Amino acid sequence: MEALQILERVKSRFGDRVLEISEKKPDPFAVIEPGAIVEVGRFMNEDPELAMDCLSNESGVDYKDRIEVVYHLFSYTHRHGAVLKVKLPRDNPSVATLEGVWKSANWMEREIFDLLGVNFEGHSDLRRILMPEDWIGHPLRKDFVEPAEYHGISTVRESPIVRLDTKKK
Amino acid sequence: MIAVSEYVHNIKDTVSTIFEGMAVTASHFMRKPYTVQYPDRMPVRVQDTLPFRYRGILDVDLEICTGCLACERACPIDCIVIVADKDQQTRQLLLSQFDIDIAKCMYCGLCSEPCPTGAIHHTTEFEGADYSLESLIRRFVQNPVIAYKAKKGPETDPRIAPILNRGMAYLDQWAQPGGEKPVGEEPA
Amino acid sequence: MSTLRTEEMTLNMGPQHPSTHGVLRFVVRADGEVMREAIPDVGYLHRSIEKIAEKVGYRGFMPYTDRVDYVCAMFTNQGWGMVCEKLAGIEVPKRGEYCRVIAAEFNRIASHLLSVGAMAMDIGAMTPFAHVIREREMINDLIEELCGARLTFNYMRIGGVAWDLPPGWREKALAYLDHFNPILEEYNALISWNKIYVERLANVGVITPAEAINYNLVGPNLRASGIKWDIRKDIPYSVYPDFEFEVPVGNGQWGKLGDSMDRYVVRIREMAESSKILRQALEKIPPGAVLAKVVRNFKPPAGECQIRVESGRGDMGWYLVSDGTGYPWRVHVRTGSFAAMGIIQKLSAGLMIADLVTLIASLDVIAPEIDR
Amino acid sequence: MQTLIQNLIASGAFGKNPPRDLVAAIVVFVMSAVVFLAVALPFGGIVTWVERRVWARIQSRVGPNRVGPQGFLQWLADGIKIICKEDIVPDEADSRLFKMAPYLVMLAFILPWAVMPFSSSLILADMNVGILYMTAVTALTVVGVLMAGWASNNKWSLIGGVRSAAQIVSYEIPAGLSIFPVVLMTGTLSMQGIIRGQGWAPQHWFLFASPFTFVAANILYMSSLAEANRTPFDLPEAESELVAGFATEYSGWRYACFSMAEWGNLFIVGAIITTLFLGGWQFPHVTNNVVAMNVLQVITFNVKVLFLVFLSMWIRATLPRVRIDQLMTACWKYFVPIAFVNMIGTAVWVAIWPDGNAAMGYIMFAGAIVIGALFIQRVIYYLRRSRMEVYFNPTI
Repeated sequence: MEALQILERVKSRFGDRVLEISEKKPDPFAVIEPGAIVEVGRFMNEDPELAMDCLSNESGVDYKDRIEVVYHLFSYTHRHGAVLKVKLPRDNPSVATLEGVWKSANWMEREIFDLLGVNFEGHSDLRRILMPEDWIGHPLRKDFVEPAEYHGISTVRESPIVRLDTKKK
Repeated sequence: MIAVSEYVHNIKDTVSTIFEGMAVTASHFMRKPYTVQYPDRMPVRVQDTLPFRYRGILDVDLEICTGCLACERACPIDCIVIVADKDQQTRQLLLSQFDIDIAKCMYCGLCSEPCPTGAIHHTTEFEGADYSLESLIRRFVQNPVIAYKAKKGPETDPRIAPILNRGMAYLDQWAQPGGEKPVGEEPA
Repeated sequence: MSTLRTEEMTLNMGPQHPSTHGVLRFVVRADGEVMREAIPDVGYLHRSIEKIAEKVGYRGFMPYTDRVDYVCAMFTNQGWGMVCEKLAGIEVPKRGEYCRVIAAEFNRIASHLLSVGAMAMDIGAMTPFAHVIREREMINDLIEELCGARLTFNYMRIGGVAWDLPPGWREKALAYLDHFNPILEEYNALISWNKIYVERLANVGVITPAEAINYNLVGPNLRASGIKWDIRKDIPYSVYPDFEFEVPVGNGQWGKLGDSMDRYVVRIREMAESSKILRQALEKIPPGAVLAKVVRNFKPPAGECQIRVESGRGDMGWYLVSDGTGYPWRVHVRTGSFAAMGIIQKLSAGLMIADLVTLIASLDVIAPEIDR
Repeated sequence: MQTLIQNLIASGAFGKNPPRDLVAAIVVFVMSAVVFLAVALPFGGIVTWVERRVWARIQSRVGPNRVGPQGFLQWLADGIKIICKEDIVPDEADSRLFKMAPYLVMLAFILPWAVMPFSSSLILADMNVGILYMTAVTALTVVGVLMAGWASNNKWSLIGGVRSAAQIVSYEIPAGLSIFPVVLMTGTLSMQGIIRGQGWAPQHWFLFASPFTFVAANILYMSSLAEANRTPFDLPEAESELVAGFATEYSGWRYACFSMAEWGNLFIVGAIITTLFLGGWQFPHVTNNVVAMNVLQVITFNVKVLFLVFLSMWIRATLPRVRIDQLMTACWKYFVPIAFVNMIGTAVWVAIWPDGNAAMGYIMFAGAIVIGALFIQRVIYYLRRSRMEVYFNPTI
């Protein structure tokens, strides 16, 4: 099935909870209401027509005014894929976890929580995965300022080359 | 209890596979070792055996450097620092600083790609160990020098011509975007 | 008789441990030799390559993609090149695609060699690892002559490859392939069919097909569980349709389907397939340009897209969001090892400590790919 | 030894009529000091150099060739380096046990040398319970290794120590059972007696006396490999899992004791099997000059032992390591039952042919030659397929 047909099918099934479908050239996607993501995911997983049995890639993107979580679903039986998106506010982004439907979401959601600060409700073991446990802030956010030092180890190393300023006058 | 046949099969399997494995290792007794005795018992210096495109420590021929700062912009880690500004009286570009921090350089080759004359290029030298971090910054300009001005026709100055040819030969190695390059011709 | 009070041991395996490939740490709750649970703790090699991409721009990011998976760096180069080409709609010339496939397949053989050798070393046989390094050394020499570097290649560019095949390289590569097949067979005789080796690998860490898909295992780990899925065949990209090769799938010949021995054997067979592809690619390479005409400061149109490349450790998803400027807005790489790590905790219950080492080696997990 | 002391006293080296037992004590003390300092310790070192060269050759590399001619003094350099290193005792470690462990393991390496039959008259103590003493003493390593594992207060060492205790104790049984067939055939436990029961030619060796003793020899070899912690049973210090097992916390001289004992045990394993199955120092009677005969006998004994030591190095380079439960299954489900069958088989064999069946010796020897030919044919097959250039010169 073509990507757009899949999204149309989901739209027909969920109606207004699918906010919009965009046909942008390389990969069309559907924006889903944050509250409905688990039902949509469960439907796409169990529906024999779609049979999306694998959450291939889940990434978080920080646009200046909102944070988006992008789900790339894929089906090994029908060999087709679809892209879902969820738009979250920047101050306290939180969405339900998809760990119940696809186990692979566990680690990917922990990474998004760690690097972007998106809180996944119902996640079995939501703690930082890549950064140290006591790290402050979320590095992949656009407004993240890297701390000068961490536990006394400086994170800044000026370049040893000194640029000559030859502006005589 | 596992069946007697499986019991015997296990023993036979173990013995035959160990027999095969020992035969393979025995055949290795009669083979020439593959390793070379770097650094001192080498028939020829390693640096000379490396291929032409080997990306070793950077080297700059200042005679043909036009001071266009293409390499400084291309370097993702900003480890090249060049100061080249127009001298008011003689209206000529003066190169007063050209430093490369080879400690930070990751030898990716992105700087030697855009250089118009092939001035900055990789050598096959890789032994960069040194006693002080300071000496890891290769300074190519001692006293300010006038930047090279590319002429229309072939290079006349006998001193600069061979260097320019070498530089252009190095550039030929790079695939020209879209250019049809016949396979197989290799500069001397 | 009052039962003897036994106590569980909490062992700290890693991050400096000889057999966790790279800096990986497992907090192992073990009862004597048998493990209750092994909780992985990653992040020691996190350089946040995705944040660097936002600072260095499209062209400058290519050398960083080598660092995402330094064991088979050609695939990450290819992935980054393809995602930019797909977004900007650039058409790579045929010879450029052939050069990419040749370099990538050589690198797949080198990556599988290292993973297979490291697994033999983890199980205690020193010699196979030395033989593997010797073969890998020959491939490194070939690639060094092709692109100038042995590990972090930075060979590919957006729109093609940086260099054409040097003269005489084709014959050297074909000579290596003739030498490689008997060596692979000899390697199998030495260790792969060895009864002790098979006994150590069979029925260890069995992953059923449904679990493999649900945990999003990819590449050899997925094929070992019996699912015939290879991006090169099923979502054909680049010039892979021009070559015939089969996709080796695990068949549970040594123990249950999807155990460590199947993953090991799938990698061995994939090496033979890759050398088949290489032979065909080296014969059928067309003349012509290897790099499409791409403007120097590359600015793709705003938008987003994702591509999947069949890397040494399974299909690697590159997701790129661009806002029209010269710097990517967001890059996300979902690598094979990251997906494979998710399943270790579930599989580790009931295994012995020696089996945890085997399981890590059979899933071919390396630290830079997990932490990026 | 007694004959040696008699003619020493007769030759008047110690004055007119010296006190006999004082002279005997001095001679035994000097002999054992010589054997310990001149043979056991240097052997423990040289074998490390030989093993690294053999390994390197198998792994198509070169191995140590810089210290001394062809790297021969490498082991001396390692020894001096390791002695100069500071030997640390971890503070939470149980220091008394920690310090005792290496000496116990060293003891287990030194004591068997007392009954080592180098030649017909050159043996430190020709006890009539020689082989029993040998097996009893080699079991001492268990105590040392367990102490080391427990005392270094490191979980990994504890696992290493417990694994090795289980391994050595359980492999004593098949080793012991495989010695019975030889004792049944010769009727004596003394090392010299066993050797005198065999002829110098291969068909008179107990290895080829009957199929049962042939299998018993293999089982004894495999189980003594297990007792010496050699691959495929080197679980206690499995590099890839337990870093260095029970010896992780040790450094300096104490670590040297452990590694000396481990490599030295190879000689003892080789010596036991040469005495029991390969005809020990038996040599055809070419000259009746006693000293020359003794020298020839010492040479044959050492050649046989060194071949077995080389074989264990070769096995270590080829085979992977077994898991702890497979180790136990191999011992209790495969080695012990077969060892029992061998024992009963030999008992029946000795009942039917009290002084051994010569024809069977020839048949078994011929069978061994056929296996050897088959092996060489496989080696040539691999050599030809790999098309690498053949190169015999060991030096590089």
